[in-house]
Amino acid sequence: MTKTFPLLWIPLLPLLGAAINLLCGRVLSRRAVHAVACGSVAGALGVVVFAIFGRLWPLAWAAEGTHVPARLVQTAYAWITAGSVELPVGLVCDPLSAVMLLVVTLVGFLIHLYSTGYMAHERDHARFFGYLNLFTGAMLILVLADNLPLLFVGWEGVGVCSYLLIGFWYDKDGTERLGLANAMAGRKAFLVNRVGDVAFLLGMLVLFAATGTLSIESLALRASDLLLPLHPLGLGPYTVAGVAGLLLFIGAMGKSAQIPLYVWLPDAMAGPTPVSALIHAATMVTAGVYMVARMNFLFMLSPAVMGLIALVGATTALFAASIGFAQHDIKKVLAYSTISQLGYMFVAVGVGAFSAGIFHLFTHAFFKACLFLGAGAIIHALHDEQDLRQMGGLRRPLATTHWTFLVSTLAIAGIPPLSGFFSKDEILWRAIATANPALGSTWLPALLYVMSLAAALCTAFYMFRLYGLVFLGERRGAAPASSHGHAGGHAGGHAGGGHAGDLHLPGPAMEAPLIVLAGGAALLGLLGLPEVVGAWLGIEHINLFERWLAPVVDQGARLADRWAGGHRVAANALAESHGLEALLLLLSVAVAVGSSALAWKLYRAGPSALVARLTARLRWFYRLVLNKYWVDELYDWIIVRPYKALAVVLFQLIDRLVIDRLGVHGAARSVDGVGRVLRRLQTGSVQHYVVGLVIGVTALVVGVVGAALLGGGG
Amino acid sequence: MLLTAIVLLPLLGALVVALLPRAEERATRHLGFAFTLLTFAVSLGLAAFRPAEAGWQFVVQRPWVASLGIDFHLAVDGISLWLVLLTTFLTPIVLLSSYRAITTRVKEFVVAMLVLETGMLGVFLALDLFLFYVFWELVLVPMYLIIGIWGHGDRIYAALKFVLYTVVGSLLMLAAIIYLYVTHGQATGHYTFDYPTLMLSVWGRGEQLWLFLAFALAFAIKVPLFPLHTWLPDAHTQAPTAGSVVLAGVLLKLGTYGFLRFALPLFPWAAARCAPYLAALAVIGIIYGALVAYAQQDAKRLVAYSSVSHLGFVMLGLLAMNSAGLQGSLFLMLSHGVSTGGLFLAIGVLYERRHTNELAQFGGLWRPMPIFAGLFMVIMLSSAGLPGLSGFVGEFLILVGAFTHRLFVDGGEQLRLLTLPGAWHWGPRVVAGLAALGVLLGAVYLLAMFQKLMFGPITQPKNAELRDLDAREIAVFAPLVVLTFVMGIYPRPFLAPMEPAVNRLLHDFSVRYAASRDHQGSGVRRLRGKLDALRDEADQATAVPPAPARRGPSALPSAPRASELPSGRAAGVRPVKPPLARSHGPARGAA
Amino acid sequence: MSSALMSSALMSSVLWSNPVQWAFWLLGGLALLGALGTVTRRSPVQAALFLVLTLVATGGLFLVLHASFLAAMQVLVYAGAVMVLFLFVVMSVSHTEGETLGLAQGTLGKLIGLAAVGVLGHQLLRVCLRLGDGRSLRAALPGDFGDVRSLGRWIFSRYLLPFEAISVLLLVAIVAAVAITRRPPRGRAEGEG
Amino acid sequence: MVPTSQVLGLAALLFCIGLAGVIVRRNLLIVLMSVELMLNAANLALVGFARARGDLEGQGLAFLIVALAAAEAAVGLAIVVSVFRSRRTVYADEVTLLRR
Repeated sequence: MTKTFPLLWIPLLPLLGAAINLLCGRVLSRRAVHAVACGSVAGALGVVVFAIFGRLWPLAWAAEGTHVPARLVQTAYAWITAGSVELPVGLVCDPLSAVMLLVVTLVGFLIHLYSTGYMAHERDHARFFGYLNLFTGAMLILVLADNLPLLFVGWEGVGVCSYLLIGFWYDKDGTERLGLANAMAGRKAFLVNRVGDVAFLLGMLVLFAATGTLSIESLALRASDLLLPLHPLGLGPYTVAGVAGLLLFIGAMGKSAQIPLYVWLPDAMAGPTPVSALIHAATMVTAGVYMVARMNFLFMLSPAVMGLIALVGATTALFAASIGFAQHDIKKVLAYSTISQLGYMFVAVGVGAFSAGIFHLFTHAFFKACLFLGAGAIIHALHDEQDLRQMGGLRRPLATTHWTFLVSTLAIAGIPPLSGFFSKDEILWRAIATANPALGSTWLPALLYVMSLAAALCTAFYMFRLYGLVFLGERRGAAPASSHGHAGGHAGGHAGGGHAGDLHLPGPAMEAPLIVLAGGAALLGLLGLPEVVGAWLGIEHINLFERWLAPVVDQGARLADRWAGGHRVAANALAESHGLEALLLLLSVAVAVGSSALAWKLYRAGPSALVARLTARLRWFYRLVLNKYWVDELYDWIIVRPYKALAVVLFQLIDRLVIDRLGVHGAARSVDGVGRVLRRLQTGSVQHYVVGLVIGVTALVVGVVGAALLGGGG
Repeated sequence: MLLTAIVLLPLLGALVVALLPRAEERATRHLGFAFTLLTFAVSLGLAAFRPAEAGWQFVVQRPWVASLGIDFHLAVDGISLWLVLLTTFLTPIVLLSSYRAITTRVKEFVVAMLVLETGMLGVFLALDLFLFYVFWELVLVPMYLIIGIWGHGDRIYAALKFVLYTVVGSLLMLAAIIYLYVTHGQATGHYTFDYPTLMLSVWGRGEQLWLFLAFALAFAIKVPLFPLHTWLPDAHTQAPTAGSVVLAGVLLKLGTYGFLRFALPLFPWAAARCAPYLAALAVIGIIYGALVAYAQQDAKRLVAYSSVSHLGFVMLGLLAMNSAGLQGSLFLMLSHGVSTGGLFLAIGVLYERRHTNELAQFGGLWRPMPIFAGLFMVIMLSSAGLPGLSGFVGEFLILVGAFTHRLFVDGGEQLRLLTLPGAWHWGPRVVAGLAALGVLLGAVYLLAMFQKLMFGPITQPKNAELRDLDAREIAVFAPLVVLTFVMGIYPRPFLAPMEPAVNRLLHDFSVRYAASRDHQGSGVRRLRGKLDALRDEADQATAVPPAPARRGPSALPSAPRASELPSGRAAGVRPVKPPLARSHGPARGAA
Repeated sequence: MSSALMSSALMSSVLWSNPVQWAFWLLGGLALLGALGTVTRRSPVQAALFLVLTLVATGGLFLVLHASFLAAMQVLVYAGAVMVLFLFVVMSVSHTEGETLGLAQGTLGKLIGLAAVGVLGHQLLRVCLRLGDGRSLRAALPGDFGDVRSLGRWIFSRYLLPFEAISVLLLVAIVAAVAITRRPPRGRAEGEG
Repeated sequence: MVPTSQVLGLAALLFCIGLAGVIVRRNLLIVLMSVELMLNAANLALVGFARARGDLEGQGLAFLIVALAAAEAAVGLAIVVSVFRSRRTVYADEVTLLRR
């Protein structure tokens, strides 16, 4: 079920927009820049909608039941061809990428729109929108790519854009500390990502060496090669799928901020808030999850790696959520919550529930984007104030923001019937209902479930803490002097937004996206109702989302059955009983509601005395969490500093001393010495030369004569 | 004919310029620039190159010193094609960029640049070993002057270091060349320096080793390979911008080109013996260069070390000796020429304005000079190997080549150049893995440099009112940036002409390896028939090609059967079976 | 060395009855004496005089060897012109009398040189003496052997080119001498050549 | 009737004495004289050969050499004079312009 379709236009439009804005942005008017930026993404959105609902949907219907996924494809041109390397610029849109396309273009468009208001006063906004378009284009390439290197192009492209956007305020009104800090944050993000990317590169190399192809489709056809034994570093044997899978997953760790490569994401909050919403919540950071789902056949062939993925995901989810407790920076809280939610997604793909993972990605894109944009509105209103301790009581002045924020908070906390509930609960259920033959099939599910549930508990708690501290109670902290403006300073009135007291109220350009996203956060969950509900209502396949993705994401299971003899992660005995599912469903609801209520109670009117007492009691733990377990410091000490030291030492010791001083100059000096000695012979007095001459002649004569006499028999 | 024109035009220009009165600086500059442009225009005549053909094209061959069998023999194939174009493309840019930088002895400078161009082009085009050597040394003189006269700092030291380093190597090479000439003459009665002719004979293992080492030393110094690299940072740092650009852009490629064209195919057995060690040095260079670059305070020095790292990649690709690796290397040579050349130009722009390369002197330059920053960033990212820009294509192909490195020589025996004797056959994989680390480290120092220059607030008031690029400077950068994008997004036209030539070279390599494998001791053996004859048969994969045989009764063991030769695709990394499978235990369900 | 000469002389039997031989011995002895004097005298003047002795003696030897014209040339050109020239220069230059026989500095080098000369001489003598042995000379020579006419004819026919070359050389030498010795500051050319 | 061997031997002796003079003596004038001596010895040898072979080759050469010697003497003496003018000495080891 394959049709061709001019998919190239989807990434091309934003890229063109980027080109226009970056090349001649400074001569265009503000309005024109906005038009180009939003217009290009809107265009992409239009093409996507048409492609999916106009073309892909009918194909999918036609293919219903068969395992053949519906696909729209286009091969633009041959990209790299050398020897046996043949890489086309091939784009494919199947149900999986369709979901991503929708998320990227829709959320992307909304955030562009929002930015027109949020960055209204930015000095070089053209650069900002150029980067934003560039990012969208790269992300779309990543999603559409049909071979790994092309995916890698998008993969690193988004990395660069995030680098640029995080460091966008590279001189933050000339204040040294902030400016450099931003730039550093961007660099950190890029480098940590690069660590993952190198692993990704190696993964591609292993795959190519094993199968001779890097096209995702034909890789799926080479399952036999993927199961070949491999002896990395002579150890082993592992299968190609195992090694390659591990390497690719390390790449995903970097991109999707999983332990141990998550450290860049919190710092990435240095970027403008819309960037945090688009890149560091909705789209880029989910690329890792998407990639794992896209390569599901590969991962399904190595249960060990799947188990690792699930464990890393669960650990990250819990770990990050715990940090979320104690952060004072509103964006930092959201950042850690993002990391934690990404952890969920990896738990999902790790237990083979790819559709569940993508579903959570889908819903998360909406409510987390909404949360970030809401946070943006708040920061905007408070003149760049990000400290929770300075907020509170914003419920009434920022009504729209408040409601949308509340909806999203409920969604992420997992309160039914909002989207987050369904997606998260699906993951929890699949976590416990899946057996992994490589790792213990009994303890692993339980462990995963418990960790995820704990994470869910934390999530609900810190989200409501956040909500309480921001919106409830009374306004804390002095009203900042309105001279202290945000980036670029304030020139004249607000784009549609008015002033209430010392607050800038967000304009319609900023509120509309909030409302749309909140709507999505509220309703989209219905696309993926759990089977148990279907059982009650007597509807087969009630989980539309799973049904939609099945042809793509079940590929791995089929291959594993065929080639690995069913040695794969699969549903275990529990999976059958709807009773248990219902029970656990109620349990998670109880947990979510309970901890939300607790947080509400504690933070209804600012941090209550109880909180103070708790923190006092658990001081050490509090400090630990407050300082993010000192992971950054740890990395600094074991990686960054040694690296710098090594660099300097190598330069001074090897280059300067050993090679130059001893080697090169040594040789030079020895030659010089010889020269000094030889120069003695040049006395310049004629007679010495004559002596030399005579000696020479004599030698000759003696030789000749000797020869002659011998020859002459004398 | 075309090639003669390309090579001699700059020389002619040098003569004309030399005749101008010293006072006419503007005229001198314009005339020199015009001549380089003209050369570039003429070199565009290479568009008539037939990319599908593997052989020599545009051949020029007429006796030069007939009595010694020295010919004026120029020709171009898919390997040298782009290097020639790179040279003719870069030189005008360099001259244009030096308009404001070079104010003293303008005439001498222009002359030096023109002579330099002739030398470089000659090296890439010469097919006569003697002619090659002449051009090789011809390059040295103007570069020496450029560094020594128009350089900064202790330029004399740098220039001297550069010349001494290079001469030491090239003298050994000269000795080797003469040895080839004499032995070949004695064995065949045909005294010649002609490269294609010499390729029809193989030398015994014993002498191959020494000959290869002699050649390799000369080229390795030029590349520069790891322990021999210390001339580079000094030369780069002290040289004027134009010098640095040419040095990084073209001169370093002379070394890698020499390896590819001469050292490896002429002495395949010795090459196979030494390859693992060279590869080890290359990888050390990749990582070491990246590390040391990070420690630099001087922008130029930093970029110089980055060249060490990148050229390590190129060497690795060459030693992989398969289609992907070689094409990757060639591509990376071009890409490095463009991107690193661009980096030096950019630093030169800063030097013109502030007369320092100290990173600490800058910071926050994005605000005053956004255009500059933007262009700089593109070039920097390309140098960091960002996919979608030129750098990535080359590095990716090289890594693929090295990682899937295997080379059929004949029969069942497959030669692994990158495997240390006695070491497990994972050598290539590990080497490639370590090299991949270079991708990360590259980003580390480049981003650090970019941040120190562009980001953060402006610390020095002087930087606040720096001019952004003017039209001339944009004209200098624009071609480079455009090329960076084109090469990254649509590299195909660049790779297409390389493929046949590369496969041909691989084929020659394996035939000659097979011939010299069981030719212990010393002495010259002719390969009966021409390699081309072998090649044709090999390409149509028909009957057994004539065995390379010694003149006289005893013949060599039969040459590789055509089907096993790395002709066309088979040369490349396409696994007939997956190599991992073939190298590890039972290949379940492979192929 | 001279002992070697003696021995070879004794070997040839017919000598003692031969006046020509006597003349040869006499003149040869004189030549050697003059040569030794030239090299050993401290004052240039004396050395020059001894050199004259050698040259004249050599002229005599030429006569003995049937080279009458050369003998005349020898006496005229050498003993005459050249030596006069020498004496002129000596007079004009060396009021620095009494050179210590320069074994002061560079002694080692000179001693080595002398040793080399010794070896050289020994070798040459060995060759010469062997060479001469048993080789009987042509007794019968044309009557005009070596006189002006024969030699002149011979020179102007076959050796014309070298002869002309030599004459040019002489001219050049004269010019060179003038050029070298003229004082730069005052362009006054004084041809001491 | 003189045996050629004796003529050549005599010539050799003269030559060596001259050579010794060239080496040992410091006074450039005497060095020049020694050179004349050596040339003279050569002449003697040539004439001896002419006598032995009974043709005029040797004498012709000798004749040329005489002329050559004259020229050489002229130039050499000129040099000595100018050297003496410039640095007030005729001692070889004090004239070391050839150094450097």
